[in-house]
Amino acid sequence: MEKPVIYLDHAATTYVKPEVFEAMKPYFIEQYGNASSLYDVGRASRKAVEEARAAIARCIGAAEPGEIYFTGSGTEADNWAIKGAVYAARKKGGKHIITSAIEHPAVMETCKFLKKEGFDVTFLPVDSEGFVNPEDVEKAIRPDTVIVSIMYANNEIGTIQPIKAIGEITRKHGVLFHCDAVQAAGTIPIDVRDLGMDLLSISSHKFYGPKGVGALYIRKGVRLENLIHGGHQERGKRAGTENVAGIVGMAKALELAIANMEQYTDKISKLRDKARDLILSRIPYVRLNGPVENRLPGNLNLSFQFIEGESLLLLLDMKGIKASSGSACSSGSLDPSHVLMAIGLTHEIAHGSLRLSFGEHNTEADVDYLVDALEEIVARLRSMSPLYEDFVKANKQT
Amino acid sequence: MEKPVIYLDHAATTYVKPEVFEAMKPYFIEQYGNASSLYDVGRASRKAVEEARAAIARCIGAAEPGEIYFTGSGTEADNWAIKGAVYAARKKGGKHIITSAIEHPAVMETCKFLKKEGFDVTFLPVDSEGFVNPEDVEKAIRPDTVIVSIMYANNEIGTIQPIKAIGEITRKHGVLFHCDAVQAAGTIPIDVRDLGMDLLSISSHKFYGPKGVGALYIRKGVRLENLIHGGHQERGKRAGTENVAGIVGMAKALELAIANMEQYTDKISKLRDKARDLILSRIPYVRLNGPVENRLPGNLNLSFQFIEGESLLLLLDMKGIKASSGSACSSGSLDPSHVLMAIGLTHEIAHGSLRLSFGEHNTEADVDYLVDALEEIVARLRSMSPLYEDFVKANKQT
Amino acid sequence: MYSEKVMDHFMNPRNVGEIEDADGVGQVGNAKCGDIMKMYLKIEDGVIVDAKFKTFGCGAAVATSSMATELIKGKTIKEAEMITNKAVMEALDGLPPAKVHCSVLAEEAIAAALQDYRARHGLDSDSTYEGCSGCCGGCGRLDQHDENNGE
Amino acid sequence: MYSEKVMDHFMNPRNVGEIEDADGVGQVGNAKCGDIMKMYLKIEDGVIVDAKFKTFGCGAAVATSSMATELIKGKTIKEAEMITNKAVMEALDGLPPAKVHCSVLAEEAIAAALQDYRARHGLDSDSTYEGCSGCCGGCGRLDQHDENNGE
Ligand SMILES: Cc1ncc(COP(=O)(O)O)c(C=O)c1O
Ligand SMILES: Cc1ncc(COP(=O)(O)O)c(C=O)c1O
Repeated sequence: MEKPVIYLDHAATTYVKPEVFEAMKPYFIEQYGNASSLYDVGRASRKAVEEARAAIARCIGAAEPGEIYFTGSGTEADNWAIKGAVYAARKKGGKHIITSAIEHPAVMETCKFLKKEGFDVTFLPVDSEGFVNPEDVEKAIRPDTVIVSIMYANNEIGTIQPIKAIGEITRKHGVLFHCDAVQAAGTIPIDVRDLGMDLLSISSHKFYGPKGVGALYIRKGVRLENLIHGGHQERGKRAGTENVAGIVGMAKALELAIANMEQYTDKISKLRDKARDLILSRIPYVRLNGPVENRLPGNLNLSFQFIEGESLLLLLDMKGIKASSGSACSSGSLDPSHVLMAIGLTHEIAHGSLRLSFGEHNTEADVDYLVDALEEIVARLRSMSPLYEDFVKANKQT
Repeated sequence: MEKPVIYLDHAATTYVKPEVFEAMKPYFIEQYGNASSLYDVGRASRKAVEEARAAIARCIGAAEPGEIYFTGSGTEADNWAIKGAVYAARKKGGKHIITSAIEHPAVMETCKFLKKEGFDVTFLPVDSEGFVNPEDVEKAIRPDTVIVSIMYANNEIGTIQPIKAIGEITRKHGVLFHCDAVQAAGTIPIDVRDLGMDLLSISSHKFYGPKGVGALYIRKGVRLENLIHGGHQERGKRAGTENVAGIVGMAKALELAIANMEQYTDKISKLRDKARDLILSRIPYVRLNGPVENRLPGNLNLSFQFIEGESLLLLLDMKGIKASSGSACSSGSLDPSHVLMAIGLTHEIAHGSLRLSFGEHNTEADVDYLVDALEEIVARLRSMSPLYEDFVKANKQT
Repeated sequence: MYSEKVMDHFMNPRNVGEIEDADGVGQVGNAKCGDIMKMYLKIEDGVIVDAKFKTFGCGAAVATSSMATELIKGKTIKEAEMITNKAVMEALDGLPPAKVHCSVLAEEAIAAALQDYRARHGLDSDSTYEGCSGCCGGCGRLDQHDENNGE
Repeated sequence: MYSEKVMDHFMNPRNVGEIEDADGVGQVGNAKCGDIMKMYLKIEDGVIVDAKFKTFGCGAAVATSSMATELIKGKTIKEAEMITNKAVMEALDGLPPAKVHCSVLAEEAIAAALQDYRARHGLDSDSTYEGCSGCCGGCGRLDQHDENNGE
């Protein structure tokens, strides 16, 4: 029997939807013109790029297409937003950045780099479910604060931040608000104007678009230093020959996502809830990480006590289940997930974490298969865990 | 009769070769895994990325695959090389950059930005054919010089620089050597070790690969500050989920280019020479810009006196011929091409420039068609040019 | 990037050429910026009975020259003086932002030719036209670069 | 990223479990770094007649534990002491750079169990094993992060 493939890592990346791929195809071989060229092969590319820009502007509620700038990734958009803002504000004395303790590395590492460069950074704490308190944002604002960067929804534990309240505060104090919406876009409705945002990052491969393309929304009037200098592309703000096929694919994918959003989130949140309830009822010593409400619909994050995440992932993989973990062993860093640590987990519990993120093709049967597999694997790993042995012995003695 | 399409702008961008597209295809829909993931969908992506890295390393003579880092464009590679080098060297007192007056904006604008940031930049002049004098490089080196950035071959006038001599000088003086090889890669054999290079940029869409992917060669031991901070991709040096399909396409395209290089350059240089000779013999008052020897095989750059480049391009486009110009009107900047100005052209002559860059599908018949079209169009534009009128009148009087 | 009207006037420009015995000739722009317009007027009884042009410049420069000559033919001098660059642009269904300066050049070319006419005929004028100052940063070209070639 | 041998020893680990009446027990690593290895030895006449382990840790930690127990079974104490982390790695056809520390941990677990045996039996030893110092920056883990998850 062939083993099934059950992909439960949509937060890491998605496949390209066939309709999206169809939309991209002409821009590889036939419509290959440089979007900056004068002649008609180039004009077709230019038109495609501008239509994509307008579509994305519509999808996130931007006032004009001209507020959308294409980048090579969500990471580049995050880097540009924050570095661009503080470099542009430096001459006027701006030197302070406010962010949270659970940002994606694209924001976190950018802030750490800027700290080395002499800027001040406040990393706001979060509560045990991963929420930033808007009052903390307000208290942290100083006269030299340039920008507040808080993610829309967390990639590991799914926490959806009180973005609107934060936007009101930044507006009131006249500081810029950047929002990393890479996990939110395509799953949660976004309206940059309603939310009071100045800068917003998205990444195509999180909503069934191609990898290697992202976008930064820059509200009209916001001045950023360029991150990538060179030619006049993207109205002189982001140099480099336009990735026409990628841009077209990204717009198509976001449009599809928005058209089907209700149905999609309904489906994946039902699967997620079912998985959560079954696992928590059938497997002991499991902790749910992140909140129950105000959570990304497809995100489930659990810690299995006494076992380590990479082993869990490998054994799940053997059964065809693709997931991810906040364990240090699978992340390549010495410490387990900074997000799990920030919500107060011990190292040990954090190492035993598993992230399951549901998507389009998952079914109820997948969930049943997953829970059976997990039950077996967790029991097996615990039976070989010295931590579990200690725990059982300690319980016997009392 | 349908009008032909004769694409003569391969230096701007190329289409994706069908074989390249075939190689990319699996990585959109089936092999969509995140190359950083542990499970097998991800491992297939990782494997594809690492094979591409090894292929590119082989193609440019790098000592190890680990010296190749993928980026989102040639422009990003250029930015990273130069900014990364000077930021890393700043603490040790490094503050001087040497480059030429005819670099691509990706290098030029990066240097101008760094100048604003407080670094010193020497823009070396070039001779009337666009050559940098290696002795000038040596003379410009100071104790605080960090990096010399000289392009392999110029994108407008095709001049191939004395890279090897420059590499010997930088090595002798212990300064870094960055080479923008975006126009050279795929057309000229590149051997980074033989040429003494520390850093080299390439861009996929110039050699029949996809747009939106580039690479930077970083010689082992060279330390650069990151340009894009975030996750651990590219061994912690270039964050952002890997554009697997793009990376695979780039490697495939470069491999094909290298396998067919001799045949290809032979073909396009013959077409180029034929076009050059016919145009110069049939149309008066035309100037060849750039050298005859040591020139990119597919590049032809001509100035047609008394006429302006954008008009020329538009009329060529009407006849199905796609080309480009160094005229300000088509570049979006107020001044005509900085390259043409640097080799000593007057504004007037620079405005009347035309760049033709030949490629795979061009034929002898294309050249004949081109020359006929050019002859007619140039005559027409001259007949309505006040500059030509003045010239004719002045000649009559004497 | 150009409207159909612009392309039509570029491909089939009206009134190209010289008028040998013109009553007024004006030339504006310079080769440095890549645009030169020369305008020839034939004027009878205060009415522009013929207009011709020669232009060195981009597609928009040719099209605005062509349209400007069309607009002033048959008009009185006073009427011709009232034709602004905006009127030329509108008649062409608009221009890309980076090309607005071409319509300004067309307006200035008319003004220069009319001034030449007045000078030759010893007529007064309210304002002296000094000629285009050169590269026209002032007319919007500097900060609006949308159609770029940055390959 | 793992060799077939590593995967085999991870999927089908040899000698998992406890030895109730072990002659030496050693535990190294800590939960902070995500790896704990506990090793049980049965020793008769200076020969390791049985070895079992329990491990909390990644795939490589399990595989190196499994391989280490295989390697020392039937060996004398002296021979067992000579087994280095390199021998464990080689027996597994290598480990990714980021996982080399796991083989070090396996070597240390053997050392710790043997030390426990000596201590219980009042035997001397040249060097006292102090236990793993904790997060093993020293064993190469800190600077070699090749297989990363930065999504
Ligand atoms: C010499 C040179 N350098 C750099 C670049 C930038 O490459 P890209 O547009 O792919 O970023 C180009 C072409 O665009 C080029 O010709
Ligand atoms: C919240 C968040 N921000 C930023 C990124 C970076 O996106 P990319 O890898 O496309 O650069 C990701 C995912 O990778 C993410 O989940």
